[in-house]
Amino acid sequence: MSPTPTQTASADLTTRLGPLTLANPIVAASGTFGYGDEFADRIDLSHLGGVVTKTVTLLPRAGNPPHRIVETPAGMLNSIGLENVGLAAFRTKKLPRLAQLPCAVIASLGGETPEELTRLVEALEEESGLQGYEINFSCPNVKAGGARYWANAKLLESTCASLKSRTRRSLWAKLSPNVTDPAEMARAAEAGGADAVTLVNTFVGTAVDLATRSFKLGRPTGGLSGPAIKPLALAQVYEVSGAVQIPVVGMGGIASVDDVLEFLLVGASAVQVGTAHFLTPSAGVRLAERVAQRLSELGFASVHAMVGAIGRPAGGPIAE
Amino acid sequence: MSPTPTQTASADLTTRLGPLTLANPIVAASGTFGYGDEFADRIDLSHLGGVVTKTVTLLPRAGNPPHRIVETPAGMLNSIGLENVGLAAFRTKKLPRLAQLPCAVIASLGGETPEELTRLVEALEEESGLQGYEINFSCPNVKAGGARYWANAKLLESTCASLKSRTRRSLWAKLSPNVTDPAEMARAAEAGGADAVTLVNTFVGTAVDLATRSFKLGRPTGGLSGPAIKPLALAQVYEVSGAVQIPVVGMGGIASVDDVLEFLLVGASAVQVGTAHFLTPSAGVRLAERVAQRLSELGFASVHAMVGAIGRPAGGPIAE
Amino acid sequence: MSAESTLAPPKSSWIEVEGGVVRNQLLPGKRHHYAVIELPASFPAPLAGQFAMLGPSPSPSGLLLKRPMSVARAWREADHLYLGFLYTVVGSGTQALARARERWTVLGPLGRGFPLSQGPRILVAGGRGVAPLVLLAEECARRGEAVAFLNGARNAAELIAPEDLGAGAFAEGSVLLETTEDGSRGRQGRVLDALDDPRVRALFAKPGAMFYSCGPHGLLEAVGHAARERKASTSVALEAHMACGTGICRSCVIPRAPGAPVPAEASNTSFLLACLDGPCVPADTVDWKNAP
Amino acid sequence: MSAESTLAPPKSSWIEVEGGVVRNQLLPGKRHHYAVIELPASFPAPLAGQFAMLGPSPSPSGLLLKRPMSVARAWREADHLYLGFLYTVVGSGTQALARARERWTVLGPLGRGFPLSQGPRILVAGGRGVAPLVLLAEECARRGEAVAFLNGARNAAELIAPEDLGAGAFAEGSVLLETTEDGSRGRQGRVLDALDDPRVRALFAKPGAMFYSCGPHGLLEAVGHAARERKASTSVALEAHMACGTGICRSCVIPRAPGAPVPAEASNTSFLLACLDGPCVPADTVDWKNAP
Ligand SMILES: Cc1cc2nc3c(=O)[nH]c(=O)nc-3n(C[C@H](O)[C@H](O)[C@H](O)COP(=O)(O)OP(=O)(O)OC[C@H]3O[C@@H](n4cnc5c(N)ncnc54)[C@H](O)[C@@H]3O)c2cc1C
Ligand SMILES: Cc1cc2nc3c(=O)[nH]c(=O)nc-3n(C[C@H](O)[C@H](O)[C@H](O)COP(=O)(O)OP(=O)(O)OC[C@H]3O[C@@H](n4cnc5c(N)ncnc54)[C@H](O)[C@@H]3O)c2cc1C
Ligand SMILES: Cc1cc2nc3c(=O)[nH]c(=O)nc-3n(C[C@H](O)[C@H](O)[C@H](O)COP(=O)(O)O)c2cc1C
Ligand SMILES: Cc1cc2nc3c(=O)[nH]c(=O)nc-3n(C[C@H](O)[C@H](O)[C@H](O)COP(=O)(O)O)c2cc1C
Ligand code: FES
Ligand code: FES
Repeated sequence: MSPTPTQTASADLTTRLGPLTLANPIVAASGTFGYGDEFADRIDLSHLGGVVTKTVTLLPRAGNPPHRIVETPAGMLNSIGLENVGLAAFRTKKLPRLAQLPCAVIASLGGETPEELTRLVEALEEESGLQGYEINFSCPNVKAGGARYWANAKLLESTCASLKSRTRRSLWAKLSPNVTDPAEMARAAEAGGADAVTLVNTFVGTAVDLATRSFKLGRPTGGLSGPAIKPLALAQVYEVSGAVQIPVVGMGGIASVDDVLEFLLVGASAVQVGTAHFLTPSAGVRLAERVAQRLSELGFASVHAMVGAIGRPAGGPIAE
Repeated sequence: MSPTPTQTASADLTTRLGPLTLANPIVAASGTFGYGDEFADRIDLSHLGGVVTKTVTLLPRAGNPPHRIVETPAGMLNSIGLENVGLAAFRTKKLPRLAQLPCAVIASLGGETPEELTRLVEALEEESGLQGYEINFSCPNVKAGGARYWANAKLLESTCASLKSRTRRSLWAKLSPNVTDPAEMARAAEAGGADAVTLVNTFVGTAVDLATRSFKLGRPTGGLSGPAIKPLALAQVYEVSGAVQIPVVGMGGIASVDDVLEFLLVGASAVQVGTAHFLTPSAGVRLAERVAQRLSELGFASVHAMVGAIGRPAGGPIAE
Repeated sequence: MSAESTLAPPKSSWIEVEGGVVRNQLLPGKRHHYAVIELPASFPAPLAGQFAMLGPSPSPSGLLLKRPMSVARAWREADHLYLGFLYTVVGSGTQALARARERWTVLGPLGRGFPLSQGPRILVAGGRGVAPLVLLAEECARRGEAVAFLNGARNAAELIAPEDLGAGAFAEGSVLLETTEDGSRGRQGRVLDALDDPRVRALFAKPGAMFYSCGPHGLLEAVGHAARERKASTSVALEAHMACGTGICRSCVIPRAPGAPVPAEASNTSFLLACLDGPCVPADTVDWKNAP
Repeated sequence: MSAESTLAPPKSSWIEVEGGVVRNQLLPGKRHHYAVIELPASFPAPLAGQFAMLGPSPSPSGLLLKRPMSVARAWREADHLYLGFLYTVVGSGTQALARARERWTVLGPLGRGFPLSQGPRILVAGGRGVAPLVLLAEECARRGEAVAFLNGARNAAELIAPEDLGAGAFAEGSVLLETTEDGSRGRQGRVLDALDDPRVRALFAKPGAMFYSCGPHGLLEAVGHAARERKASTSVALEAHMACGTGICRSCVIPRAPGAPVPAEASNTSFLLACLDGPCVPADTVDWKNAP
């Protein structure tokens, strides 16, 4: 049963994320929409709130051996291995085109250490055409702790502080969901001066082939994304948005406009669309086109009014 | 393409879990098969390796308010709230019937503190009819840390040590998957003397209703189970079985005999079947009936031969 | 009256089988579907008020659980048992059922049905809640026992009459009263307004009148009030989100009315289990304020 | 020869549309399906060797990604473009396509097709890899250009001839050679054994001979060897696990041959991207040992 529209006027989509204002709450997620410019001639990106680039590292990375993806029930595992052109080519070949895009552009940055991230930010501060940085804190440190290297509140806080001191742009901390206490990590990022936290990145998972007795991916494990993880992502966004004052950018399995609004309802100020782009490159734009009407149908005058509008019972958020 | 059978003789299903030997590797998971005796007159439980009871606590628990379940893509969320009859009724009403079952019976025990668990084990040591205990270390402590109370390696180790000193029976530690480092938790259980670790319990998740602006469950969050989590469960079983010497009992989304074998391949010594019982109460038994033939088809002479038979590349297991 | 005296004995001889879909289509009002499934004769005949867990076979990959549906019709023919289900597409599970036109998996019969009282019987249907009452009415007709059948819905399109499912005529002396909220069919108003019909009022003069109802929980609560005023007893069919239907998942709880008698063998003193203690229970055993 | 000279220009004018399923059935050998989809005329005509990402519409809830399939046939009729796809059910995605008999979503045409050489053309098909070569053969026939068509499979049931998909006759002077591993149809042996046929051998006497191939990667590698011995060039159609088909997911990588020339604009010096750099690439640009 869909409720009767309570207003016909279109809802206000303006999305404020601390210092940054987006035209609407739909952002293309890192690694799922190329660098952001690939389809600019074919899809009207002015309909998007913004795009986050593929994660860029100091040096080019060839990425992991195939297979790099495998489908699972209502989800997919990927093991791309942070393939990217590296900072230099990003500056010379990608940024000039990205600077032309009719929506906000956030550079996703990955590093194995705080120093690598600092160097990336320092280099990109010399360039124009970016509205912010999203730090991919799931980037594994091969020598120390692998993918768990950044699951360390102190390190997160000091790294955010160091990056924040080097930029006038928005700083988003993209957190790994594979932690005991996502809220603790989010508070650390906030304490370090992040303007927003982004979650979730993919969940560690794997798939195996019985006939060949081997992993289906080129590496033993990969990251799970897609509708299968939406319940997990919603729970983390709900918990984290109750734990920090800075805005939360939510994502994980968004495929429909109702999925978008569910993330807003539990406390996300904006959302990112990832895997859905692989089904159809215009996924994000199509969702963005429908948000205003659906908000109105549900009786919300603006995106802002819906953010965190779900009731928060007393007591901790994690019941079971 | 299915490989040609390499042998026609049926594979050996004997499953050794430290001190305990099961007829086959299929065990019914806690909370998904009642106390274990409900269908004994209808389903031939001698086909199962064993059953784990609903988690029992010192006092009866009424459980959480409805709704207690909601379906999600390829999964389900539950918020049962550890409803159970409590220790006293379990001893007088359930145990006499459980003792008659033609398969191993493992009592699942839940406590908010180590002391509660100690009292449960001490009481049940006076009873016969049980082959072991599975400690549900996802039981939330309402006053201290909620569901994260047990995500503490020191506490896990000391609790296992204290319980082990009080029993001659098998002690399984059932771990929460909602932690940064499952292998660390498993090593702690091993150091405390656990005979096996069981994983995974459910992943924290939620679902919301846009029309009513509320959670679909009676509590804000619940636990995700079913095929959606199989990739996550396989990855945790793979990592943990590489980190401890004691056997791993694996589970999460098992629905087919191939799912069973996938868990063995990545290192589980036995498996548990949970959510699949809700689709059909004979799910576990049906899978057990097919394991031997499928093992033979794949060229394995025994369950034991398949355990951990996947190649383990050098370097850490968690790549992305 | 104790809560127990009106409970049909639990009949838990379910089996799980695959059945051929004989019919599965939208009914003329275009709001509800009706499906007829052909099952082996070994499937136990369901009591009115019992339900089955249903799923398409093969199950589409994203769908996990079966869905509970009341048995609306049941008959034997040749070497088969035929079950009829009246259902509304409200989400992914019912959508999948509507699309599965070849085979369904059926686990049942499940739960406690309606207990057969000796006095007058007043059947109160709200919308698609008519389903189990059609089976009850047919059973009464077979015994030649009259019923009052109060059938209400929001509008004509939503209203399903027993004959829409091919059910036979009621026994002589039966009263059939239709109500729609918008007056597009039968009397305008809510289904319980029909209680003021003189033929229905006459029934409460006799001893042992009993209400049977299925529909939104608000209706079931109202039936409880109406019965209390008329000193009648009740059996109302609960709905709950169910994972298993067989008592092992503990998901289908409905809070017990404060102070309602709790049977000694109850597995939970705070909640009724819709699939084992119900779905058919006396209305006054439920805490309607906190029911979902 | 540089890797680039035999690459067809990238043609990335894909669109995404829904199409009606005109036909979707098991072919007589019962191993492969053939589907014909009716698309709006605005859908760009695909080159031989290009592919499309296909999914059932509506998509079953558990299925996530579309699946890549080579275009096997393409023709315009009335106001429509018709595309034919030859596919084998190997898992959940292809299973879902086989069940979807009303509408498919089609994203395409994608990737680089086969470049049209001037010299003799030797088409080598392994099993269902025949699909893009049927379209290539039809294109050659339309131009009146002869081809050698070496069509191999494990057995007669697996072997699909162009006429099984309704493709027209080859141009005069064409040679069609069928091979099965068990000899149940055509010559017994492996498809490349047919290279010793005198009519085929004669082709390599002329300048500019080129192999076109699609099938298991082992076959494509062997085609590379055969071409090197005969100083012929190659274009082989790669397969890879693809999430997007449009270059944005970076999943469809195939390792480059060590030492193979890497174009200056390559986005990755270690891997080819099957969906953008391919699927049709010269065999000697691939590191077959490390290809999946
Ligand atoms: C004993 C019993 C008998 C039933 N008999 C019938 C019947 O004869 N005909 C019929 O159409 N329906 C009947 N129902 C309700 C039916 O089971 C639900 O409508 C169905 O499970 C919804 O599944 P879905 O996946 O389509 O919807 P979902 O996607 O699961 O949910 C869609 C909407 O329906 C609600 N819903 C889900 N499950 C139930 C439920 N069990 N009861 C009420 N609302 C629910 C959800 O909250 C949501 O708002 C019965 C339920 C029970 C418990
Ligand atoms: C450019 C391109 C063109 C193709 N053209 C055709 C075609 O014309 N006809 C046809 O039948 N198939 C074709 N394929 C292969 C087809 O895409 C796969 O068979 C299909 O994606 C398998 O999906 P599934 O869900 O059914 O199988 P899955 O369940 O995903 O996998 C089943 C088995 O197939 C393997 N597999 C999965 N994807 C591929 C793949 N892309 N290539 C090879 N093996 C795979 C898996 O490893 C697994 O062993 C093509 C692939 C590509 C990349
Ligand atoms: C193929 C693929 C590549 C990805 N690459 C990156 C990346 O480079 N950097 C990053 O921060 N996240 C990356 N992600 C994670 C997504 O941005 C997103 O956090 C995650 O997929 C969950 O959202 P979804 O379910 O909508 O895809 C990638 C995800 C996928 C599926
Ligand atoms: C409804 C439900 C109730 C559960 N109750 C318990 C419980 O009481 N104790 C416990 O240790 N695990 C409990 N579990 C977790 C399962 O035993 C199992 O660890 C989990 O569901 C993953 O396996 P599955 O995907 O096969 O269901 C429950 C799961 C479900 C779905
Ligand atoms: S539905 Fe599972 S206990 Fe009632
Ligand atoms: S399939 Fe996505 S990049 Fe090639």
